[in-house]
Amino acid sequence: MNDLELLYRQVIMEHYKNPRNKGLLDDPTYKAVRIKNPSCGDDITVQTKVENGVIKDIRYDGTGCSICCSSASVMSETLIGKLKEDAMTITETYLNMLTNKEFDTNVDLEEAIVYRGVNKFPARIKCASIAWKAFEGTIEESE
Amino acid sequence: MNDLELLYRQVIMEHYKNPRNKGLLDDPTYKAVRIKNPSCGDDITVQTKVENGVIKDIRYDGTGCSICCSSASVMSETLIGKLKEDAMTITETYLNMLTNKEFDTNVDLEEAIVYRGVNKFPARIKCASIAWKAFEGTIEESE
Amino acid sequence: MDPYILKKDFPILDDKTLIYLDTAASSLKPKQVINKLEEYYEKYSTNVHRGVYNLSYVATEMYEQSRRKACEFINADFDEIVFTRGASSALNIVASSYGLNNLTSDDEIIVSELEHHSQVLPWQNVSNITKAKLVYVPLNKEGRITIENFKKVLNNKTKVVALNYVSNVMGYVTPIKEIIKLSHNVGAIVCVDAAQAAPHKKIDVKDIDCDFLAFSGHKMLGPTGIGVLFGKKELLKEMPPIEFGGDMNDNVNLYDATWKDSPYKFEAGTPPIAGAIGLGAAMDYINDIGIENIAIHEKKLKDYTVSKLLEIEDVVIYNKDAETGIISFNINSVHPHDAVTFFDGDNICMRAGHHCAQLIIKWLKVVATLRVSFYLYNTIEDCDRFIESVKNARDFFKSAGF
Amino acid sequence: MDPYILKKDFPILDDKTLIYLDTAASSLKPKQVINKLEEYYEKYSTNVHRGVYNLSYVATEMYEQSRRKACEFINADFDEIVFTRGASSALNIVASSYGLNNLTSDDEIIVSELEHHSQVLPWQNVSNITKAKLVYVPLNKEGRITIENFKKVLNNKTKVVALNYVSNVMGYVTPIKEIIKLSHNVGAIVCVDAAQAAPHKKIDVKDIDCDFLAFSGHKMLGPTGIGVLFGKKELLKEMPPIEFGGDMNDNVNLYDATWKDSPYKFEAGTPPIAGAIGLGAAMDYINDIGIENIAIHEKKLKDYTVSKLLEIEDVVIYNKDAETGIISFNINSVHPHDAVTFFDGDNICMRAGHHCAQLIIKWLKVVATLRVSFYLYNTIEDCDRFIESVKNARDFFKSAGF
Ligand SMILES: Cc1ncc(COP(=O)(O)O)c(C=O)c1O
Ligand SMILES: Cc1ncc(COP(=O)(O)O)c(C=O)c1O
Repeated sequence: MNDLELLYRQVIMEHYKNPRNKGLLDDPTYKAVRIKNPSCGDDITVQTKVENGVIKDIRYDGTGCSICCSSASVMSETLIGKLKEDAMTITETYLNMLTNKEFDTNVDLEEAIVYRGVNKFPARIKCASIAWKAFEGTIEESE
Repeated sequence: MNDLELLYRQVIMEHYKNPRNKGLLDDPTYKAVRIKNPSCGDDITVQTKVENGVIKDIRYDGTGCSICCSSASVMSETLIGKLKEDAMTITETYLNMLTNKEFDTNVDLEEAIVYRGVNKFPARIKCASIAWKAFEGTIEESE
Repeated sequence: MDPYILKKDFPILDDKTLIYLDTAASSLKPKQVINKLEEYYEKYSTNVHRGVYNLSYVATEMYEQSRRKACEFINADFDEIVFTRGASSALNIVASSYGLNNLTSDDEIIVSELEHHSQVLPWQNVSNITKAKLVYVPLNKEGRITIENFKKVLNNKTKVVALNYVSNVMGYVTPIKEIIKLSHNVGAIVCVDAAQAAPHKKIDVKDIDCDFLAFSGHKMLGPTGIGVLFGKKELLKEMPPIEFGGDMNDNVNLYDATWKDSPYKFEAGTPPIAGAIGLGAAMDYINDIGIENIAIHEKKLKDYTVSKLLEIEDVVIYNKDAETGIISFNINSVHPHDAVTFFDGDNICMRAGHHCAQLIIKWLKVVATLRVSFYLYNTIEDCDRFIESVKNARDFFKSAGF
Repeated sequence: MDPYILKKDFPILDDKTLIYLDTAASSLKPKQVINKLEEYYEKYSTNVHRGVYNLSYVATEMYEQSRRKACEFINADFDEIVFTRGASSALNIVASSYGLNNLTSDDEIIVSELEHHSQVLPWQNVSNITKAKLVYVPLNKEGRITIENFKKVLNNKTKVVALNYVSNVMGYVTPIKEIIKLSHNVGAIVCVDAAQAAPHKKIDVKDIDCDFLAFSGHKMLGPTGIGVLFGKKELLKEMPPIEFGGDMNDNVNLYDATWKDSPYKFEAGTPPIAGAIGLGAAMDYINDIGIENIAIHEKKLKDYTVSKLLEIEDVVIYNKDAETGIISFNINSVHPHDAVTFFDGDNICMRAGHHCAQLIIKWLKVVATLRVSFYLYNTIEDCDRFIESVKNARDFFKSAGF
C-alpha cells in the first residue's frame, strides 16, 4: 500500500460513509465545543456527556473532508464508555501519533490507529485532529 | 578645490549670510508659491510680480540649509528685471544643469552657475532647486 | 514568449517534478526579482525620504522609480500611486477613507457575489456604519456580472460601485469599462479590484476611467507585503489619511498637524521599501515578455485543459468559458480537500477551498472547489500531467469507495 | 560579542570605508536574514493558511514559527502577536480600534513631546474624533519623561497612556514599568512604542505588564514592511478589526460576517509572509548574540563618542546622558543638512532633520539635529573616524564662513 492508500484505509471510508453518533442533541447535560480549520473550512462541533467520571455519550456534527468527518465518528466510537481519564490519555496519545511526536504504544487506540498514516501528510494533520481537540475542549469545559 | 569646497563657494556663503530680497510682502499683485522638501524640512515661499512681461520683483522667505537659502537669494538677483521668457529659460537651464541633464551653455546663468557643483551631491539637488521651482510655479500661476 | 525558457528564471522550478498551478493565490518569483531584493538589502538598505546622505538617496530613488514603473504599468500619474501592504489594504483605504466620509443612508453601494472578501467586507463595514445600502448585482446563470444585470441595480442613489476586474474563482473578465461609464453617468465612483487582472491583463486606468484600482505584488511575480492603490488625483486630494505618523505629515504641532500631498499622505511610517523595489523588477519582467503574450499563453493552456477535463467522467467544471487562465472544478462526491492531497502526491500545487470568496461558493451551491490557475511558467506538459493526475485521482477515490 | 566578526555578516559593510551610524532610521541586514528571504522566495514562495498542499503548509509553518519567535522575544503568548506593516501600522491599529471605540469626551490620553509622529498623530486623531483630551507629560529639563512629572498629569480621567520605551531622538529609556503600574492603578491602559527598544533592549511584556506594544522589523536587522503589535488577549478579543477581507473572516454572508480570533482578525489579506519569516531570522541573530551584550556595546561606543565630542568646540550635544546608543547634536551655526553632506563625503551615513519627531525638535528650540545611532556592527574605529570627521567638518564650515 502506498501512503495515500494507507491514508484512505477501508475503515476511514467506512466511517465517512456511515458516520456513527452524528447529529447534535438539544440537551444541557452535554458540553459542546466547536472547532474550525481556517485553512480549509472544516467545521466540527462535539458534544460530550460525562457521568460519574465516565464518558456516557459523544455526539458531533459538521462538515469537512473525509479525514475530518470520519475521524469524528471514530473518535466517538472509541471514547464512549471509557473512563474520563482513559479517554483523555487516548486522545493525547492519538494527537502525539498524528504529529510525529513520541507516543505511548501501550495505549490501545483501537480503530483510531488507522490515522497513523496522516503523519505523512502534514497539511492534513489538522483535519484528523479537530474532532479530538474539540472533545478535549468539552472535557476541559466540564471541569 | 575639492567637490565640497566647490559646493560651498564664496558666492554661496555670501548670499547665505547676506540674503537679498528676503521677506514677503503683503501685496496681491504678487503671485506666491510655497515648496517644501519633505526629506529635510527646507521650506521656501517665493513671491513674484510680473508687469508687461517683465519680472518686476521677486521676494522670498523660509528656512533651510545654506544651499537652499542662498539659492533663493541668487535666484532673485538673477531673475529680477529679466523678460519673463528669458527668466523661464534661465530657470530651465539651471534646473537641467543641477540634474546633470544636457543644458544650453549659451544661456547666461550669471551667478547661479556656481551651483554647478551640486550635481556631485545628488542628495542636495532638491535643496538647490526648490526656490527656482517655486519661482516657476509663480509664473505658471500668473498665466 | 517561450515558457520553457522562462521556467529557468524561477529557482523553485529547479525541482522539475513540481507543477505549480496556484498562481491565483500567489505567483512564483523569478530570480530577477529575488536578486533585486538582495541588491537593496546588500547595497543600500537604508530608509527613504529621510536621509540626506547618498545611500539613502539611492534607496529613495529606487523606491520612487518603482512608483514610476507602476504609473507606466497602468497608465497613471505619479501622485496617483500609493504603495500599500497589498490589494486588501488598498481596497480598505478606499472604503475607510472615501466610503466612510462620503456615504450616507440615502446612498447605495453596488458589489457582487463574485467578489473576493477583500472587496466585499470593507463595503459591508461602510454599509453598517453609514447605513448606505449594499446592493448585489444579480449574476447571470454562468455566474457573470453582465451589463444588463448591472443596469438593473444602478440608479441615482448609487454612489459607489465596487467590483472585480477578473474574478479569482471564475476567471471571468468583468465588462468594467462600460460599467464605469454607466456609473459615472449617475454620478457614482467605481473602485476596481484588479488583484487578478494586473498579473494577466493590460490595464489602462485612463482608458477605463476608473476612480480607484487596487492590486498586489505577490500575485504578479513580486514580493509579499506590497500592493498598489491607484486613485484619481482629485479624489485622493480630498480624502483623509487612515494611518497617521512617520512620513505622512507636514507640520506637527501639539494639538494639530497637516499632511503631505498624495501619495505620501497615505504612506505612514517606513514603507515596504524592498517590496516596492522588488515590484518594480517584477513589472520590468512582465513588460519584457509583454503582458498580452502572457494572457494568450494562459488562455491557450486553460482552453486545452478544459477540453481534456470535459472528457473525464465525474469532473464538473464551473467556469468552462472563462477568458483567463483559471479553472474551478470538482470531482463528483470527492471533497476537494481530499482531492488536493492526491494532487499534492503528484507534486501538483493547487487550491481547494472557498478562495476567500465564500459568496460565489455559496452561489455555486458547493462546499468548496478545486482551482487551477496558469501563468507564464506553465507548459502544455504541466497540463497533461495535471489531467493525468485528475484521472488517477478520480479512479483512486472511486475505488476507495467515494 | 565581537563587532569585528559580526561586521562580516553584513554584505553592505564589504565596503570597508562605509561607516553606518543611522540604525535608528533603519538597520543594516546580515546575510542570515537576506538568505532566509531568499529561501522563502526560492523554495516555498506560496501563500499561507490557504493551501492544503505541502509547500503551502511549509510556508504557513515558517510564518507561524516567526510568530512564536516574536512571542519568545518579548515573552508574549501566541494569540497576542499580530504581524503588521510596521510599528506605525501597529500603533495605528491600537488608536483606531481600541482608541476610537473606547474613549469619550470625558477621557484623557497622555502622550509626550518625546514621541515619534507615529505615536502622537494617531492619538491626535482619536482626540479630534472622540473629543478625549490629549495631555502632554511635561518633560524635565533634560527632555526626559519622569515619574514625578507623569504623576502630575495622571488622574482618574486618564484612559490611555501612549509613550515611547526609548526615544528615537534622545535615546532616553522611559521608566515604563512604573508608569504602567501607576496607570493601571487609575484604570488606564498603556500603549508602548518600542520601535527603538526592541532592537536594543530586552523586552518582557509580562514583566512590565503593558497592554499594547509595537515595534518594526527593519530597525532590528529584519526586512522592511513587517512589524509587530503585541496586545493583551482580553483587549484584542474585544477590539473590532480595522481592515476587512482576505483571511481575517470566518463566515461571510451577503450582509454580515464573523471574524476569526486574534491575531488573524487583524491580518486581512495576504500578509507580508517573507517579511515575517525574515524577522524570525533577525530575532534568531539577535538572540544568538544576546541583546544585553548589544546594549552594553552600544552604550560603550556612545559614552566614548560623547566624551570625545565634548572636547570639540562648537559642538552641542542634546542628550549626553542617554542610556542607549543615540547621540543628538549640532555644530554651532552650521545647518545640520550642510553638515551631513560633509559626513557623507567621508562615507559616514547619519541623519539630519527632525527624525519624524518634530515636537521634541521644537522643544529643543532648534531647526533640526544631527543624529548618530550605534548598533552591533559599529566599532571604536567607527567612532574615531566619526569624531575626526566632526572636527574636520567644524573646521571646514568655519573656514567657509559659517
Ligand atoms: C480578486 C482578488 N481580490 C483581492 C485579493 C486580495 O489580495 P491580497 O491578499 O494580496 O491583499 C485577492 C487575492 O487573494 C484576489 O484574488
Ligand atoms: C520611536 C519610534 N516609533 C515609531 C517609529 C515608526 O516605525 P516605522 O517607520 O517602522 O513604522 C520609529 C521609526 O522611525 C521610531 O523611531
